[in-house]
Amino acid sequence: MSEMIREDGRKYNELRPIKIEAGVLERADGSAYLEVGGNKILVAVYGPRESYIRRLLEPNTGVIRCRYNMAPFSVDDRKRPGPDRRSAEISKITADALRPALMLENYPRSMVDIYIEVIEAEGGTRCAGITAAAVALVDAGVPMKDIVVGCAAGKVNDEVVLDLSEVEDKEGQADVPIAIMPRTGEITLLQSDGDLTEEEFQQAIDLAMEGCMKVSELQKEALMKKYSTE
Amino acid sequence: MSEMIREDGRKYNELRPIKIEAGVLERADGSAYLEVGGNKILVAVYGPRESYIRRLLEPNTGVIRCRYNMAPFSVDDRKRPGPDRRSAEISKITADALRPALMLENYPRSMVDIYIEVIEAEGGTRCAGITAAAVALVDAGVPMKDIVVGCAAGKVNDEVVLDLSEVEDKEGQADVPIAIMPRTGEITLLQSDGDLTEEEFQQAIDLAMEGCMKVSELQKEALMKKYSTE
Amino acid sequence: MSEMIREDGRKYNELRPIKIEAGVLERADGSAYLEVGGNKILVAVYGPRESYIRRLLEPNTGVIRCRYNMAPFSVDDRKRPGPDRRSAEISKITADALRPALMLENYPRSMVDIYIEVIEAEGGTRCAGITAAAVALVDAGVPMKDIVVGCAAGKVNDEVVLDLSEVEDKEGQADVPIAIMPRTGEITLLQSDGDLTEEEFQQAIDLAMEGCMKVSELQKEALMKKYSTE
Amino acid sequence: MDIVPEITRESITNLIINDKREDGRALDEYRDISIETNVISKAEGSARVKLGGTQVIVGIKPQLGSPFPDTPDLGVLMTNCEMLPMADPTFEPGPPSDDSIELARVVDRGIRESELVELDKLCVEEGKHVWMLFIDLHIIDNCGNLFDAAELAVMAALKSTKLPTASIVDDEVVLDKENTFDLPINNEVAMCTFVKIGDKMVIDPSLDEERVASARLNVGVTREGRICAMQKGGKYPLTKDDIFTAVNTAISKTKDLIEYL
Amino acid sequence: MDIVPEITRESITNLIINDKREDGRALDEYRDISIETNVISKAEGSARVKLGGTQVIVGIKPQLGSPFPDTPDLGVLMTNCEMLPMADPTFEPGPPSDDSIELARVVDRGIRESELVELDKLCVEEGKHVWMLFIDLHIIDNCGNLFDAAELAVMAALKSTKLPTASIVDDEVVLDKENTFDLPINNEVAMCTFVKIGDKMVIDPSLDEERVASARLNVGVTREGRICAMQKGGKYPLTKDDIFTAVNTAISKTKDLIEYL
Amino acid sequence: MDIVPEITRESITNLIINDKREDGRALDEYRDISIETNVISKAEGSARVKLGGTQVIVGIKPQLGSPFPDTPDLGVLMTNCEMLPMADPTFEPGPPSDDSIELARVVDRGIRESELVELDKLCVEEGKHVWMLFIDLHIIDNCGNLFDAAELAVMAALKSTKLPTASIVDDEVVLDKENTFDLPINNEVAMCTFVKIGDKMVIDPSLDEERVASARLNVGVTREGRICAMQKGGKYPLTKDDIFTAVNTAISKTKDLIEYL
Repeated sequence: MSEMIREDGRKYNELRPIKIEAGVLERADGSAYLEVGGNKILVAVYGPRESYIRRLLEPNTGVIRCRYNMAPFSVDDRKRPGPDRRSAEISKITADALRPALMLENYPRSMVDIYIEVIEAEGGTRCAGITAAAVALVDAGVPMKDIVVGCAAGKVNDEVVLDLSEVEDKEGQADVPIAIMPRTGEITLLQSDGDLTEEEFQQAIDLAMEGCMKVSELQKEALMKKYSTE
Repeated sequence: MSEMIREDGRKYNELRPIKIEAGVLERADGSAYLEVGGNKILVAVYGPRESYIRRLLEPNTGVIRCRYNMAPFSVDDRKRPGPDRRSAEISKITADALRPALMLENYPRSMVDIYIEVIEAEGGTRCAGITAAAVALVDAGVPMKDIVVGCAAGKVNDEVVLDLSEVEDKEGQADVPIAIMPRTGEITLLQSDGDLTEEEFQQAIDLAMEGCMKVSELQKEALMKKYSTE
Repeated sequence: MSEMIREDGRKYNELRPIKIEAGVLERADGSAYLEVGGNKILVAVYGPRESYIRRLLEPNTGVIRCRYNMAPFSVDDRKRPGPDRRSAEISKITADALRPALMLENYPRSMVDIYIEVIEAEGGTRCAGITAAAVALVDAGVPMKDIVVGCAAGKVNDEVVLDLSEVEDKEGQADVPIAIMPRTGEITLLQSDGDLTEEEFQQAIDLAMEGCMKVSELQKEALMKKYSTE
Repeated sequence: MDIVPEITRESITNLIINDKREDGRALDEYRDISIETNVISKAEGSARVKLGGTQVIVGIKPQLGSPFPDTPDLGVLMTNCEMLPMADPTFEPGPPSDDSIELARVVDRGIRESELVELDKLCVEEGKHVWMLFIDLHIIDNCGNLFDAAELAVMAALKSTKLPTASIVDDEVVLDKENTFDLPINNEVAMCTFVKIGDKMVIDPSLDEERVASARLNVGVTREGRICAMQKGGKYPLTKDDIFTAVNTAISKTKDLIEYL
Repeated sequence: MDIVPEITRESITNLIINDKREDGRALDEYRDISIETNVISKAEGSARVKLGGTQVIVGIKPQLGSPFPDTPDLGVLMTNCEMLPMADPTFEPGPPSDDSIELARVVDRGIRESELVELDKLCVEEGKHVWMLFIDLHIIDNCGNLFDAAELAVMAALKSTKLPTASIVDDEVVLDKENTFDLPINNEVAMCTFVKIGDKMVIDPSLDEERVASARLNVGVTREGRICAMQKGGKYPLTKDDIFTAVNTAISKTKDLIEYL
Repeated sequence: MDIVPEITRESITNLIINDKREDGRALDEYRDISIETNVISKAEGSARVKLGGTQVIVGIKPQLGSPFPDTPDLGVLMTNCEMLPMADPTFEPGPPSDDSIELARVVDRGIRESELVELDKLCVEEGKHVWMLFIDLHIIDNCGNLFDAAELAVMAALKSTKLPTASIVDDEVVLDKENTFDLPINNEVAMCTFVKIGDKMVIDPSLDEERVASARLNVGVTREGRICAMQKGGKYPLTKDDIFTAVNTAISKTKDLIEYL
């Protein structure tokens, strides 16, 4: 790994500044707010609860539904409200990323709704959303065997680096967002866009996993802060 | 109040010419046709009847559903068919305006559908729609404790006047549509757009209520004409 | 009838080359592929099966649902995916055309789904779709009292001719697509667009029925080929 | 679902077997027809048609638009139909149903294939500006045979249509709403609709007759007695004889209908 | 359906009959209010408002567009509201509900009818290019009285809005994002919302108060104490006295609200 | 819901534990592959791919359009996928499902990130006119592993695509459909998809294997063996080893797939 300093002054394995807060909304069963770099993410969790959408429910377990949404004012050019193809994909893989940690066997025919709102976007919203959602799930008291955490690595100027900013994502050569269950290191989300050799890919995974472990500590701190002040 | 004569020759407290007819359609359980100024409004009522839209029904009472719709050819520039934000709002407040007069306690799990079609629009369609809908509800035999009636007052050239025409609405300073239950004078619809002092607002309400009482007589005449000829 | 030779060299009562194949898909309960002229049509049949769309089902008989769809790449200018008014109409009359031959009395509360995909279009897709759908229905083992078959006649250069090509359809004066049950000669689909005298219309019907009988033989050959090789 | 009681089915069918109908009409007799035009002041053309209890309103609104690339010098017709939920307890609010789309398309076909609107006279500037006519069909009361009522209403509304004069000044279209001209129309068309009940073809069906019928046939015929549009509907087949008989009747009946215009 | 337990209904109503409220407020007292502006760096204007537990975020995004034909020299305001499903267990994902549309339209009316945004200064080239301001209301926590919170947030966001300088060079619009100017605003407006419980008009209702109320009244008032928008909601009527009293109270209360801006 | 009988689950899992599969393939063996190109005369590029019983048709249609403002000299690719209801009894008519969107986006990512289409050669006039290529994926028979079949079909269709020559004459685009040119392509890509069953990573899964699998991994690899796209799917996690092993296998297997093109 190189000693190169990145556009925003970070080292190759340095995260952007992160702030996580649990329990920021009154109505939701659980909630969290996360800032990382210029990203601002708000997550609310409702459930496990009944749902009138019967075809989504299962007789032997609770299910989750995830909605990732960007505010119209979260990006430079106003985004039309409502779902698009990108948010549909992210919603799907975010549900896949969180589901392995949930223990909903005792909640048959119930649903957990996870609402991820991107209030402001600056690269890396999907990992930030997963990280915040996991905190909100704990805040909601949803039984889980681990707190899923997300982080991305990528390739910029032929170097594998951690946690791409918006500029690095646009100008960079590859982006590899992942999510893991930190207790086992199992991977629950993995995407890769861009150009990587097999070796670079392995470096990226290792670096992103390290990043995940650091973010995991911040998740726990946020939760402890919430519980200790209660 | 002034002696000013309005653009179309009316006095400040004068309604446009009104024509109301009950029972104009064969299939509907009740119907009415209303012309006021250049407005042409047709209303049909179905129910109380069963509905397959179960989530709208209530176990202890009948419910109403209201759809205000403008024909594509009802305005100078063709309107796209289908609901827009304006018609969604008017549908909602029209249902709110009519509901207080209805006695649907003996019709649990049933629905009354009120369809208001603006065939031609010339200012004041929401009040005209409510007035016609009340007549159609009587024609349908829906039990009611009063016949709701709507009328607007407004401000034009700094004067408070009754029942704005399309031109007055566009060029005027304020529009205050209301609906009342004439027996008690209770107000079931109230909106106000534009600029009014507190005193002007009070004048507008008083004037609009007078207008309502006049229109109420025409509703009753239309119903008597229908029943006497039957 | 005249001795005129048509733009593509055919005689007035000559069909375009036709190829029919039964059983071309693995998942579907029945399927067929049909080429006529430049048309390429694929049909899949599922059912009789249960359906969650309860309001479409009937207590005393099975029902059919038909979806005619054109691939975006099937025409010169790309077609937007999804249903339009033309495909909604064709879906409806295709279901009407096939229904009389089906014997679904023993399948109450069940549904037969017929999916017609126009992979490439060159004039006459609705008749081709019906012809292929009937073969797919046999392939699916849906009980039928006859194998419906479609064919069109039309008017080009003041002559009544069989099976219009795309060019003839565009430049011609009338198009009369029909479908029949060949055993009885009863007509299950009939449309007519364009300008015809009563006599020309009668000629067109007679010619189209002849065409249907020829195509009917090809349907049977395709089915025999399928069953003999199994 | 719109279920007909068995007793209605039987009584209607038995009457028709004996060449009779509930309302006393002959099998080839229309209900009362009334046509009013210019019923909507804000529409450039309009008509209200009553056919028995069936009621239809049509409004015509013109808009300047671009021609289709393959017909740069022709105006454009757009026919829309709303089967309003007020018209029938089984009609639902929402986007047009398949029935509504079929009605619009069959009515439109009658107008379009008879080439009665002179579309070339609706061109303002070739390739750039043409008149688009929006023909909006509003179904307000459904007592059967919407097709014939709708075709009459569209025909009457078109004949009543007046367009503002358009001219090109400095590359822009200028409209003169004071000087209007009649929509140029060079033909007339009417539609005659049959249903099959028992083995009879019955004209201008009532709602109950539609419900018990086995099949439907629409026949659009021009002033000169030429067939310009046909459509079979319904769950059961027709014979060739049914169709040929109906077409023959339609050619004479549409002459009467066109008299009303 | 959002059913209120009978016991909640009784306890709230009994309190209010005695001029008391669950949270100890007077009937004409607002909950705590906090307003932050410039909370979204990528938005040209933004604000977050907390009104008790209710939270609303507003972002303003400008876009160059064509003016409406009848106002060729005026900018355009577009107000949208998303009642996010995160804000309330009964809110659903999907297109805006009728409640959401009503909220957006009532809030918009307050802004529009008070004419506080100087739309003529948003014209870049008459008839061709004007600024369109998208006002996006994001409801993130619903603890009652969304109307007043939303109006405050929109007002605060508009006051914080800075637009890039636009000029016409060679017939094209050139933006200078370095040189921004404050959105020109020449008035202020606030909304004061009442619900009727028993025979009392109660200000700034909590969620439970909204649920047991018989009717709602929104009153929008400008800095000068003039009424610019009103809307009655709810299943039951109001008397003239209810309304006149509420309007009178609103005129004084909105002065306090405008202080927060 | 697509429920797998427990007995199917057990039998497939037991086979795979023993490195065997229902149809006799090795764990890293593909089913039979056939690729036909130019199957749609009216499309500028097309291909039909069969992968075992799975069948996919792709058609490519070009359209002239405006470039994106931030890439004024580049053409545009648009990938759409319709999982036709004919392909699988659980597919529904209607707008694309989330599965369909994911498939389109993952396949698209393989094409886009490998930068194989030379988008700069699709520019007709910078900032004004570029070619937009609509890549329409038609899924007609789903017997498992749609991803790899779809990527092969898109790749084959792109390689078969011929565009008309476009030139600018008097400020307008003129097309010469007689003189076509091959879509400029400077790389190749294939996708290799795995599912995890038990603790094994299995290549080119059948439908039943997909249903019993705990997770899915798509790996897109270029001709030079570089990774251009990956996506994990499914309800259960993968280990780092699962992924590294799969990537290594994918790099060699995609070489074979690219041979078919």
